[in-house]
Amino acid sequence: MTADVQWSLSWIRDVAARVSERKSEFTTLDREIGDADHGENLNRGFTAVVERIDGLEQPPGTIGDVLKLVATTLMSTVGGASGPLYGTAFLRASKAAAVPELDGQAASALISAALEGVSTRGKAVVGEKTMIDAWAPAAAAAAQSAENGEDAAQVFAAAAQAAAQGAEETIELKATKGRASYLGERSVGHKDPGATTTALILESAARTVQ
Amino acid sequence: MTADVQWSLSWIRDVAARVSERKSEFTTLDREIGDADHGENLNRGFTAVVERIDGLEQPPGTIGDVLKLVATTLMSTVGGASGPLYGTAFLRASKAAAVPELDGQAASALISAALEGVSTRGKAVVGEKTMIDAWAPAAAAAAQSAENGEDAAQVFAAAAQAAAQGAEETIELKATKGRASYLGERSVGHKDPGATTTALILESAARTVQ
Amino acid sequence: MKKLINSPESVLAQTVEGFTLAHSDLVEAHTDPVFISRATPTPSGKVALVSGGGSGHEPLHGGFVGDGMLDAAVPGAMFTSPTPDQIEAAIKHADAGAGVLNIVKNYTGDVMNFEMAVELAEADDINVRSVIVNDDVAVEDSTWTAGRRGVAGTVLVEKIAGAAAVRGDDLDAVTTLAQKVVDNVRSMGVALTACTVPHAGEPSFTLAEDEIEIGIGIHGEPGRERIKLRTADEITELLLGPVVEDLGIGNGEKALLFVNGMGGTPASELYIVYRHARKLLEDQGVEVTRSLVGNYVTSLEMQGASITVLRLDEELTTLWDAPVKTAALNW
Amino acid sequence: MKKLINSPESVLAQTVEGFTLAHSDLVEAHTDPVFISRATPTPSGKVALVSGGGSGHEPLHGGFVGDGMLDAAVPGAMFTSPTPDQIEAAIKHADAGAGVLNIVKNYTGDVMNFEMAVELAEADDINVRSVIVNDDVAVEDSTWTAGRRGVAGTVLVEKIAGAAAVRGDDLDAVTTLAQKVVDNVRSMGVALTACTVPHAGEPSFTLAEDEIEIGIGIHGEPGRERIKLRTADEITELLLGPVVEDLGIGNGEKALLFVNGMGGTPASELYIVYRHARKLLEDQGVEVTRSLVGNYVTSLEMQGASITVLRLDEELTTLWDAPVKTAALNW
Ligand SMILES: Nc1ncnc2c1ncn2[C@@H]1O[C@H](COP(=O)(O)OP(=O)(O)O)[C@@H](O)[C@H]1O
Ligand SMILES: Nc1ncnc2c1ncn2[C@@H]1O[C@H](COP(=O)(O)OP(=O)(O)O)[C@@H](O)[C@H]1O
Ligand SMILES: [Mg+2]
Ligand SMILES: [Mg+2]
Ligand SMILES: [Mg+2]
Ligand SMILES: [Mg+2]
Repeated sequence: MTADVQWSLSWIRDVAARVSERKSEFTTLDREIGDADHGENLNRGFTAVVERIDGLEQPPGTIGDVLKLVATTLMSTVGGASGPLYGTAFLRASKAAAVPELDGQAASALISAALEGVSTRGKAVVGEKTMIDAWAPAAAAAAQSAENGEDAAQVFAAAAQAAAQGAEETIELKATKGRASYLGERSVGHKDPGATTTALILESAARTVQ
Repeated sequence: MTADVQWSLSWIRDVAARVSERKSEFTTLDREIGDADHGENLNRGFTAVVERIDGLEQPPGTIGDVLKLVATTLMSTVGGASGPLYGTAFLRASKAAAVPELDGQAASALISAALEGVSTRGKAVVGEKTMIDAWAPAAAAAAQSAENGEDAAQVFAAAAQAAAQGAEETIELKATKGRASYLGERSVGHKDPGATTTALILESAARTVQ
Repeated sequence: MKKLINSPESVLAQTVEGFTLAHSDLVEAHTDPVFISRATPTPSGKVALVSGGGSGHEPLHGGFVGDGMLDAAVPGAMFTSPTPDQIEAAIKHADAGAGVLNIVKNYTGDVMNFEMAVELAEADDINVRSVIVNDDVAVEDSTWTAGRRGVAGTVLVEKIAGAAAVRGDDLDAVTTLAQKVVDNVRSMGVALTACTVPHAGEPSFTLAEDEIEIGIGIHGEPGRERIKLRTADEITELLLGPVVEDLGIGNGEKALLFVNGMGGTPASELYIVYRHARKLLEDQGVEVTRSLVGNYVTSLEMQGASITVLRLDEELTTLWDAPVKTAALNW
Repeated sequence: MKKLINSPESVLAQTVEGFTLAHSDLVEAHTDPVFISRATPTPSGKVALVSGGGSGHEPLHGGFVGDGMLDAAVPGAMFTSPTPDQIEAAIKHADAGAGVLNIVKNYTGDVMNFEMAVELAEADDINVRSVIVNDDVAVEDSTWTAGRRGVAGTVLVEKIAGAAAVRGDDLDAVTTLAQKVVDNVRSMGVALTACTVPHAGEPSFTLAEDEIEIGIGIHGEPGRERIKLRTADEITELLLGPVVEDLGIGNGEKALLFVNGMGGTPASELYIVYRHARKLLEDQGVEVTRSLVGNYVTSLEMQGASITVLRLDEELTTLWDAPVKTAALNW
């Protein structure tokens, strides 16, 4: 599948399906170092997103239109920290992807814009045990891949792999932003829920575009 | 030991010691069909009784004086159902035992008076799964023993045995008075706490007078 | 057993001390014997109201001492009726010449200890009456047993009788009114978990992860029936049904609906129960014109709730609305 | 998990419905988006107060809507900050021309969602300010983390800012005053048991029979340190120490002492904690002139408590004493 509007809809539907499948895993991660709601939050959000997609009267013209619908829906249904963060990420991404189809450069731009959105909203930097620790390596890997002239599928694949690794590496980190920061040293040894769902979102992008 | 004033003090001290030893047993019985306080209630009462006995400036003149001290102390420290019941029992008993020493007849009169006190105060009859089911057979056995010309030690021994058996037989009864009555059929199969402590009181009387 | 206490023995005294320190504008502690009174004397000529019972049901009764409600409250040991001398002291202290009404929950121990206290107080020439609250419909065959228990409805009796006393009713009238509330109020409760009496150290009963106890008392006594966990709406129906039936309330009547927490249940759950109980009543044509939701008659940390319905007429409504200034009810 | 609910999904809506039905004289429910407002409009010209946050802390915030306190409250999903559109709708509804002050507990999610709502409301030409409550001294290294959390002290900010708004203070003045309360209030809590978020179905953490968690948040987050169970007096010392130290309150000063229950703790235990905290403060020469004891900022059915100290001056005392008429605070 090419990274077109149709793909973006498949991508988001796939994210919704995976979040619904794995929500208790995310909630468990969040119970360990947070407040046990991350899975529930995202599932509520993406369920609403799918409902809105289902209710669309006519197909969206650009990938940006799809991502904007995702952004506004997440903002008005998720709440918590991840609502504004993912909401802003998708909003920025939607602006960067106001096209009917993505090439490698555009795919990389989409991911960088999402990272920028999360950074602006949450003011966290790499190493604070947040979703930034998945978005940042993903954006770097995507940029590298695009620079190498790879296509959107390859860019998403590179990003997904980097995000997964970044998420994995949050286990060793001590949280200094978000709710897990209240635990101090005791946050070490647990995987960050938001970084984990970021990895899911990018993994899903890569898989659906293949 | 003869059933004199000195004995009555030993009796009450022994009751206090036994109640303190077995209080969790009584509280457990009361947890099963009541509100888990009978052991605590009696222990609070008899601890106070012993303190007052220890504080006596001069030895009491009659057994009745000792029992009256027990009665008023229990009334002002026990509360619950057993406070007024045992308080009234000992008050009536004290009137029946206004003598320096008990013979068989007087011992039987003491027990009958206690029974009458419990009946008047609690308005229960035999078979309702209350302390009456220990006091009533005890009074009957004591009367029989006294009629046979037996002495106080033998009268208390007969009463103690009958009370123990009466308490045992409460297991099969369905409660219709007191807190256990709220359980209806579910009260069957459990021994009544008050009947059990009545058996202890009479067993102690018999043992200390031997 | 995990509790914020210093020792089982010190719970009562330290609770009374903390409570009266925190609300020194409203109440005063008395020791030896222990009771709680209004901070200011009972207004001269007003009928005084005294209530009491075992501890562990806080805010009952101390939380209801103050203007417009009780003049004194007598806390016994945990779940244990207070003693006659405690009650007598409270009666004596509360009396302002117009006599005293005791509001007694129907338990063998409470009834007997209050009876003895009344005998003592009468010997002191105080005019004393008692009403026995017995609103718990969970207890069946009541004529053959110790009778229905007094539970959450007690708060409504205390509030309304308190307002009647402030209005200037004499002892006969206040007693009649309190009895009218008793006659028109019914309750039933459910426990999701048992409570642990400090000195017992173990829960009063054990419920499996999927079991609840219907018809629970307020002393951790087991209830009428143990059933599988159901939804809040289903449980609400199980509780409200017997209450409405026993009270015989129906179409065109007005009611106060009171959802009481047993101490360990979040407010959100009480409102979920309230919501459905209200709907059920209104479906039967009963208009809910007054409401009360919260932890008022508790069983330590027990999770659970009770539903109380009081049939209202204009007089009871006016008295319910009358000002009250206590630690737990205030308007 | 045993709860009086119908399903995890329906808890929020049904709680709001039950709450607003039970208190229809004080509050009104709005749906789509969900928020709770006063039953009557914000008096014209009065600065409006809006607060909100995740559900599960009842009576916070809905229980504090009414005369003298909040004009609107925005409940999010369980333990989850509300969304910007909910907050914006509440701000719009509450504004009576004099602007709106948001009272926000310091959590990443709450702060971000309120920030976004303020952007939206400003686009509607409403004058909006926010104060961030961060009274929880359990969070260390605060400059390097998300900062101290907002916990029970929020109630005191809402009450006092509410009274300032009623007094006629303008938006600047109400904001300054709310900030003054924030600057002078500190809290710390303890959990004896964890709570269970309905959709999670399992306790947020597990404590052994003899363990307690010191420095707990109000969202079932684990606390700062897990220790063995101690006596109430010892635990009180562990909580009060950091509060007093961080606040720097001492000899000759006056304070409001607030012992807050986490939802599942009996009132008796709160008063036992209050009793010792008061003694400790007075030993240090701090005069406790105002008190609050009860379940005000809860974590569902969690057993535990928090201690809050607010440094009082004459102005804050007067505003604390000013009339308030809400479901949870009323005088
Ligand atoms: N300041 C921040 N910057 C980036 N990500 C953050 C920040 N704060 C929290 N997060 C992310 O949000 C996740 C938690 O989301 P969620 O549980 O839905 O919200 P909440 O913490 O409000 O309950 C964390 O795992 C972390 O990845
Ligand atoms: N009406 C009654 N007549 C005689 N004994 C009674 C009556 N009611 C209760 N009892 C006795 O009291 C015992 C319970 O005492 P206790 O637990 O101390 O008081 P409470 O029931 O008030 O908690 C019961 O086991 C029973 O033997
Ligand atoms: Mg979370
Ligand atoms: Mg008992
Ligand atoms: Mg008892
Ligand atoms: Mg959350």
